[in-house]
Amino acid sequence: MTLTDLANPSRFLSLATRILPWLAAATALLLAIGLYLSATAPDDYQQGATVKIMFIHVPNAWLSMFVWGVMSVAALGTLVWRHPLADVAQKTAAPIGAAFTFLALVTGSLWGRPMWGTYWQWDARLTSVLILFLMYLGLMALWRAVDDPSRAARAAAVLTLVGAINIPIIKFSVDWWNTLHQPASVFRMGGSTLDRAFLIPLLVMAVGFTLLFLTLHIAAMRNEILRRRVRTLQMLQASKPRAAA
Amino acid sequence: MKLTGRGLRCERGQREVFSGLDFMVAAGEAVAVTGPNGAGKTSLLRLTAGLLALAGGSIALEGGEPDLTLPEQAHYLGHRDALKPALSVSENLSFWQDFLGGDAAETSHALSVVGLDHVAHLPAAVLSAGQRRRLSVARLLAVKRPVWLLDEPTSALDTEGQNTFAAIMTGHLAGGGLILAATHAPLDVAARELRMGAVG
Amino acid sequence: MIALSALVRRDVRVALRVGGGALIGVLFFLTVVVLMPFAVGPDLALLKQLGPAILWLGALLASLLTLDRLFMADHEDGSLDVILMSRTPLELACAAKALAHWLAVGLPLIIATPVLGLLLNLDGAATGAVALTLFVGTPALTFTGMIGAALAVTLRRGGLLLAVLVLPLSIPVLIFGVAASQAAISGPLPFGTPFSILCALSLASLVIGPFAAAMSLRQGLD
Amino acid sequence: MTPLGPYASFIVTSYALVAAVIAVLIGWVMVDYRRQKARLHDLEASGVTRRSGRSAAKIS
Repeated sequence: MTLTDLANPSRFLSLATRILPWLAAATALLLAIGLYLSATAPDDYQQGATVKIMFIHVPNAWLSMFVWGVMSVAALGTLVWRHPLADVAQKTAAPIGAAFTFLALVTGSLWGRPMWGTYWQWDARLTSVLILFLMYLGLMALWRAVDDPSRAARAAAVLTLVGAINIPIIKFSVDWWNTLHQPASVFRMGGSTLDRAFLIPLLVMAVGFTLLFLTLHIAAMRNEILRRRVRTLQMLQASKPRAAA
Repeated sequence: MKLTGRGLRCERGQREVFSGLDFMVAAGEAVAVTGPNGAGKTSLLRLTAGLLALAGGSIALEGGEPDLTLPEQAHYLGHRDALKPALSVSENLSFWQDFLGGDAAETSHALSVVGLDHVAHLPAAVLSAGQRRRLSVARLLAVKRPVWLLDEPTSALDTEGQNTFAAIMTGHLAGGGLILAATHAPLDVAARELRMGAVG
Repeated sequence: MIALSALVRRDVRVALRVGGGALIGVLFFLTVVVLMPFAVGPDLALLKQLGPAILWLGALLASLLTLDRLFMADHEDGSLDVILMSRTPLELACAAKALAHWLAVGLPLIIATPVLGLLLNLDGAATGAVALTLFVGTPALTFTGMIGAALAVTLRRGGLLLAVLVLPLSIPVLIFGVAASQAAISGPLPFGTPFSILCALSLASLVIGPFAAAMSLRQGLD
Repeated sequence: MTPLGPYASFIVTSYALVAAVIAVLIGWVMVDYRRQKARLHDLEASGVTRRSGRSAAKIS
């Protein structure tokens, strides 16, 4: 199977139908193992049991950035190769990415609540995720605002790439803004300081969630291809005067 | 029923378009307003529809419903189709029919007359220009009004559409309606001509 | 009555289907509120104090800036001509259009308020007070803004000109809306006084708005 | 399973929320698939085909 084969929407449909069950099964298996491992993981000596929220917060936060990466690659596909499948990949990733970003926000605020005493702190990490969430919503609004899918795809691709360049700048600015004021951050997870007992469940969960995204994305792409096919057929039906009546 | 205009004067942006214009349309009669571009054909229709203010003269409908104004008893079919692309064909038509007070049973009949019944569930966005025009013609059928003011009604229609539309107009005239139409192409029904020249 | 409810249903449907016209209002509200802490700093005590004002400003801008297409879209596609000629009084048709806009844009703003209150560290009572004042005050914003939207058709201009025309008209609503929410949170004024003035403003705009808009649309015929 | 301590409700809420949102995503994808399939089927039943001699149902 070469890349050009994959790029054919009909081939993609048959391939998607074949691999989706396997992918879904692998996702379910990994998530089950991950859930078991995080349930049995020990408490943190500082945070107690609330550290368990980390096992779902971090994968969601990782996906919020990973999905934007996927969209950026698809955006390149749209702009450079002008391929319709890249448009479809871009469009369907946005709502799924927005959902994961939303979950990262909510789990983050639930994790912070016991430490801060409020549900929301303008903490550097959480604030960056919030801005990312707004960007996802803006992108979805853009997709809905333009009727013609291929024109929407090009506009969205430009916005996605600008966003990808801008995200580090935003992150840096927010960090700088935040150090001026210094609220306590609970999100300390430098790789080396993290205990092995946390690291393994976290990794399993992260891989499980990534697979979950891939499953959902491929399924959503399949739906979008079908949706476009329906639209084309509707146009065809409309242009045939009364033939079908 | 008789529609008369006397001594009509029309001004657009301080420029006089026409003045001293008289016209008369009787029940069951069609009048084709012809003339070169800029003679004021569209303006005359919009004056009659109450969509432009008269600069002089008067327009009256005799024998209509006494407590309704002329615009309330008229249909105006302009260049713009008054359709929302996001709504389906039947949603568009049934909105106008609810809003203008037509008979709900007429919707599907009107759609089949203009030949759009097979696309009733599709969004109006996928329609071609000619089909959009047919859909706005369906509005004239779904809601009964005695006076039809038509601005270039057959533009964008194909031959078959023009024939359908001619039949629709004939039906309207036979039912005692009256038609005032601005047109370049000849109307396909027996019509008196009202020639408007740039010289007045 | 059928005519008016048909108009409301059509406008809400179009707003929800096309380009997320309604949802963009909420997104704009969210963005404006999120921007504020970057300007004033993440100090929760300060944000709590400014919270009602920030929420009111956000809601005001979101509901007024989405208004400029209210009549313009109908004018461009010719629907306005048919509405003008109908047997429904133009004033009522204007009121129905404004109501539809409020349902599609204003109501989601009020529903989003609790979430945004969380970001600004408002407690339950304060969020409730802001949401209540918005519920009473946003119709006034829509119905006054409608006058500007009708003028936009007459002048054939939209956008910023509309904002410049309409924003000063909305100052009374802003004053009493924020005053009522502040009164509910910290006093010293009783909540009832500014709140009843806000209600009065809303009721007055329900009457004045449709008449002024209809007058403006009739003048703008061409 | 270790005891969840004083903040059990936060932990349970966050896991439940994640589960709920993911369930909604899965549901949306599945419902959408059925709907598009049904529409395609209807369109084909009314005699519209994309290309001559090749039905969209065969492709997927």
